[in-house]
Amino acid sequence: MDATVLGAWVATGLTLFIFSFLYKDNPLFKLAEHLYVGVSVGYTIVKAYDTVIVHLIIKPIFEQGQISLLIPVAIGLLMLTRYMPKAAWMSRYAFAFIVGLGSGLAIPRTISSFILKQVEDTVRPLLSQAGEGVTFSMSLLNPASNLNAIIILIGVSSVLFYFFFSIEHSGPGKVVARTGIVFLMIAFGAAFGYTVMARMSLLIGRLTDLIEFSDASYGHPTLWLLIVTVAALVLLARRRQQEPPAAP
Amino acid sequence: MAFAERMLKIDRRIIFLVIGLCTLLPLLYPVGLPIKISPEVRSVYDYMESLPERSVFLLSIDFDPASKPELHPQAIALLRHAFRKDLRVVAMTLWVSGTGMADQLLTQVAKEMGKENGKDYVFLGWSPGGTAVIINMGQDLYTAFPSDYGGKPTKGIPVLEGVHSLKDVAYAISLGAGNPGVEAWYVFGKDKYKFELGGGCTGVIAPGLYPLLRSGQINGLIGGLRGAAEYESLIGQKGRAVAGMDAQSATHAAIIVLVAICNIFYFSLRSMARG
Amino acid sequence: MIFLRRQLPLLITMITGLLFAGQYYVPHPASELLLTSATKWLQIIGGFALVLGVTSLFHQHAAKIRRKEAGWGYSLVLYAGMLVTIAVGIWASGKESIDGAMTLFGWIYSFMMVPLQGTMFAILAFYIASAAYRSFRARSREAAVLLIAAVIVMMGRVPLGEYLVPLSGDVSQWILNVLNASVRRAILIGVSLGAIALSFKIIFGVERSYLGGSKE
Amino acid sequence: MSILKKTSSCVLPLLKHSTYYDSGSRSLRPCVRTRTLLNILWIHVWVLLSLLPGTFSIVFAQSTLTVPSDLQAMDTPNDGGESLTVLWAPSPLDGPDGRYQVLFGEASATDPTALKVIAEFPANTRYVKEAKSAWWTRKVERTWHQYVIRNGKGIEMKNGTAYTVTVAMRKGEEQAIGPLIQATPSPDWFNWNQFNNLILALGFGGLVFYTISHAKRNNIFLRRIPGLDAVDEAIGRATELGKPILYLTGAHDMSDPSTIAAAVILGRVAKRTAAYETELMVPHRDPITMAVCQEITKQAYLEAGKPDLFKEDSNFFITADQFSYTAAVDGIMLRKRPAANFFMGSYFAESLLLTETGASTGAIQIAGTDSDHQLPFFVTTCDYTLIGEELYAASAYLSKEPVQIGTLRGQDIGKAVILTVVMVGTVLATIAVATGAQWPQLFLDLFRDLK
Repeated sequence: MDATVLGAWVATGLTLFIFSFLYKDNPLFKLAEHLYVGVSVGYTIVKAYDTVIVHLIIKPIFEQGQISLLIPVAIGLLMLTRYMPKAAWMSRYAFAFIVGLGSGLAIPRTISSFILKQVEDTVRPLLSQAGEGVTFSMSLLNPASNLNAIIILIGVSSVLFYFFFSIEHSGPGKVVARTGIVFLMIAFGAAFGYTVMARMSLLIGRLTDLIEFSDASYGHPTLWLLIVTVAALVLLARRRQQEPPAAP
Repeated sequence: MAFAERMLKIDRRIIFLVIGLCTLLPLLYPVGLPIKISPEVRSVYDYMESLPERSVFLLSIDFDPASKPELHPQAIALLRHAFRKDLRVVAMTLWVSGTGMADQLLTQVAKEMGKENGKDYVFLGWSPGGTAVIINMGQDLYTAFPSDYGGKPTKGIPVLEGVHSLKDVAYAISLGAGNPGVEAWYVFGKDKYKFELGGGCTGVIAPGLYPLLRSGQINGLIGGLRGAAEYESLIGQKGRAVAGMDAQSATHAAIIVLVAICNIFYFSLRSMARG
Repeated sequence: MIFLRRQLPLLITMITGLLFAGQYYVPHPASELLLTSATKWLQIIGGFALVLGVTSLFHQHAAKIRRKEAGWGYSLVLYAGMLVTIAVGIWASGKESIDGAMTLFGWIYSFMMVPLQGTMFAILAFYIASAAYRSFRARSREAAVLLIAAVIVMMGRVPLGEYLVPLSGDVSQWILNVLNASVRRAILIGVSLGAIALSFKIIFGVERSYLGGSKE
Repeated sequence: MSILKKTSSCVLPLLKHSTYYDSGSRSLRPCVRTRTLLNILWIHVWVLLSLLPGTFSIVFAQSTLTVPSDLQAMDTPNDGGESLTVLWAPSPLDGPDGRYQVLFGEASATDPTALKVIAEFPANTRYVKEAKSAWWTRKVERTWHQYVIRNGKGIEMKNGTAYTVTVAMRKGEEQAIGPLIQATPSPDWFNWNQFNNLILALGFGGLVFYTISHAKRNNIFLRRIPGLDAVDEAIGRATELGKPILYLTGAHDMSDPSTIAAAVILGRVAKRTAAYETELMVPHRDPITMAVCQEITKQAYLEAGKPDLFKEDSNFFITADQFSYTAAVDGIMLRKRPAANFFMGSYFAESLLLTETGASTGAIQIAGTDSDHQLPFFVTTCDYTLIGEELYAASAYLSKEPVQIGTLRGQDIGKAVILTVVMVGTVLATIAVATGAQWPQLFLDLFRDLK
């Protein structure tokens, strides 16, 4: 049998096993799920070995004599002491280095990209130059228009205010906080719509594959395996009925 | 039990069936509704169009198979466009489990467009460290990736001639499904090394990238399968994304109807309880 | 001993943190060289971190098999899947394809890992549909606003919606580009302030949970 | 800030080995080194010659063109070296039909013909104002021209080596070449453009430590989080119905701040359940989190004065696996039908599977998470949701721990500052547009991201 054809059968089978969870949690799903974890962990290990050990450590050290790379190797090895209770404290050096480096790198870059840049773009003139005079552009569709600049300003400030914790939301503050929550909900709505879109796309992708694999050139794996899966589910359900119910 | 209450208690597997059919039927019998192009996708396309021949185009494939249906079509459309424009393509991934997929799709599109590995494109593979890889590439591409995916030393590969670091990249696009992804490429890459950056992402994270789009931190955004479909229509080579758009329409319609029914029942139950 | 176990790690964090925060402001090649080597190191250490993550999973399932806990057979499947993948992976020297030909490692990747991972998340589509019918209710005014915005975006992002209600495309575009962007921006600023505060607390040893065993 | 400006313009040139040659009208800067005095002399002679029409061969015909005036070439400030910057004053002839050329060559070149044209652009482009720069590093007016020469594309500069640069104006066949100027690229030790970034970092860092130490000594007001009232209500209802309460702490381990917050809030919930004698169930995904939560629950029962009601197995471990855990918790919801479900901490795709089942059993559901990708689902399926930072605030409010409260306070002040900057900035930017005034830029530049 051709490797691709066999692959089509395996892929189809595993896809259907996972989909069987929709009916209920069952051994076929658990099998596929654990296989998934196993295979992806194995994959990660192989990739880490090949990329890190072979290409980033062994080759540079032995072929180019970059002895200094032994330092990160030592730090990395220290990290693995976490699983030896007596020496576990040594792993702290590794974490101290990584976390310190990460925090240090983060501070100026976060200020630059997520605070200054964002503030800079929010601070926009509420009037725009048109020839000699100044005008107020009303177009909602142009995100850079003055009207939208005002809306963005209101949105940013009211949401920032909503997440103020040292001021009571009362009086005029209450109005601002209410505006903030309306803005928040609209943004969550947009995220909701987009997430629905994303999940549906995933389903579309999987079904496209299943349709592709139902082709005669593969020997109709989708059809046959669907029958097998359903039969297995029925069988399993029968067997469970005969067993005494397990204690909760 | 009231009708509404009974209806709300129906077995959810019936709903599963409805949504399954809404996806399956349009895939089998497509209608082909027209797709409107949004400005954020168009700006990616226009920028690619404006690049001179043999410019360096970096495609970072930062997703894993879980997001394949959304981002794989985007990658294919972008690669087709880049090869057609005769750009020098440098591909890589920051997500370990995306490596095989990236390799496969690059080989496939290159073969289809008659491009040669090493001369027209190179696949650098994966390297751990996430953001550290980006910084390191900005400093020196050859220390970040001493060898390409096939194990060949990156120094001396013809397609990388004159490329020392990210500063020599004309346009980079990160197709991100999470972290590290588009944001990381901005913060640790473009911010300092000054190349133009575009983004492609899954639907889940797309809304979060709009502030970066507004401020010009990324010059365009391809969001989800819909974005991929737009890009496919722009380059005039329809693929999986356009094919999936009808199913997408049907499922969205189904969800909207379901939400509407849910709320009708909910409010009728509530008014009954009060009355 | 307390110095070695407690103070020294905190000192390392402080020095590396300050050094690399300061590095940002120094354009001199010497400082750039420092950054290059440090990120190179991080790449290597990142590889070890992956192993660390994997090891805990290893332990968990090993314990399950040893104790023959319920469902230990599945743990065995997990192990088998992992070992076979590692074996064929090393055999193929970590390559899914060599000169365009798929290796056995590539086969496992394409026909097992890709469909499994893809499908795990595709089942969520069904749950969204079921939740849409059973629980996406406008319980409050806020939830109502959310649902309306969601419906508009769902309409505006698919051809059918734009076909039925031509305005929906522009409106959803506006929601995303203006309303959504402003909220995300405010959240981004808030979260960034939190992240910077946390980074400072880590560098100066106020926050130490990353060292583990906070009781010592 | 004026001090800042002074230091930047005076200290910087001292730090580096750049040389400024002003071609006449502007006086030499005090910091200029004198080691190449001869060159200056030569250039001045050359400038004089070139200004006499017809006497020097480079200026063609009876030119209407003038050489670029006030030409300056120097090491590009605030960079890593291997780059030069050329500045020159605008000319009345700047228009789309005229063009500027930048010429570059080795230091030994004494004749413009030995130089290479490395850039040519329309005369009304490349202004200082187009390049992002701040007033505290700017040396010339915003209306001047600026060109930055960088390595690459046939240019190979080395730090510490002098090069000759000039700018020519061209219109049709005519060409007017400016004086030849030498400059030496060199790397710098501080990027003054990012000075505002540094000040903000130090300011905010200092603020956080101040507020933390302040919180240790004083009582800091935190507003009451409305979600916490909802928590009490839900427990009350469970008691009325005589049904248990389900509490989840999320997907992450104890190293994640959201899990810590969830554990703190669990303490509060446990205290209430102890007081009302309601059953509490806390299924876990992480053994260490379970151990910590067990302690917290025990303590809560002790504080409520009902240690005998505490059950060791109210906290229990299910599995670390995402979907197996979800299936098990869904099973508990369907069998035990808790009257209130709490989802605190960090969640992923399983959130919807959990809350949907919970909603179908009619339980009151309260969520609190910083996983923004799951928030929309929590908001629509739960009765009350603590959004993002509210989770931390609730935990700080309950725990009264100074570090938490102080940090929250510091962030609040940070937000207030940003809010003020945005408001004031918008007003100033509008004034700038309406009146054409330049001074608002003095404030606006402080909050721009500059490199």
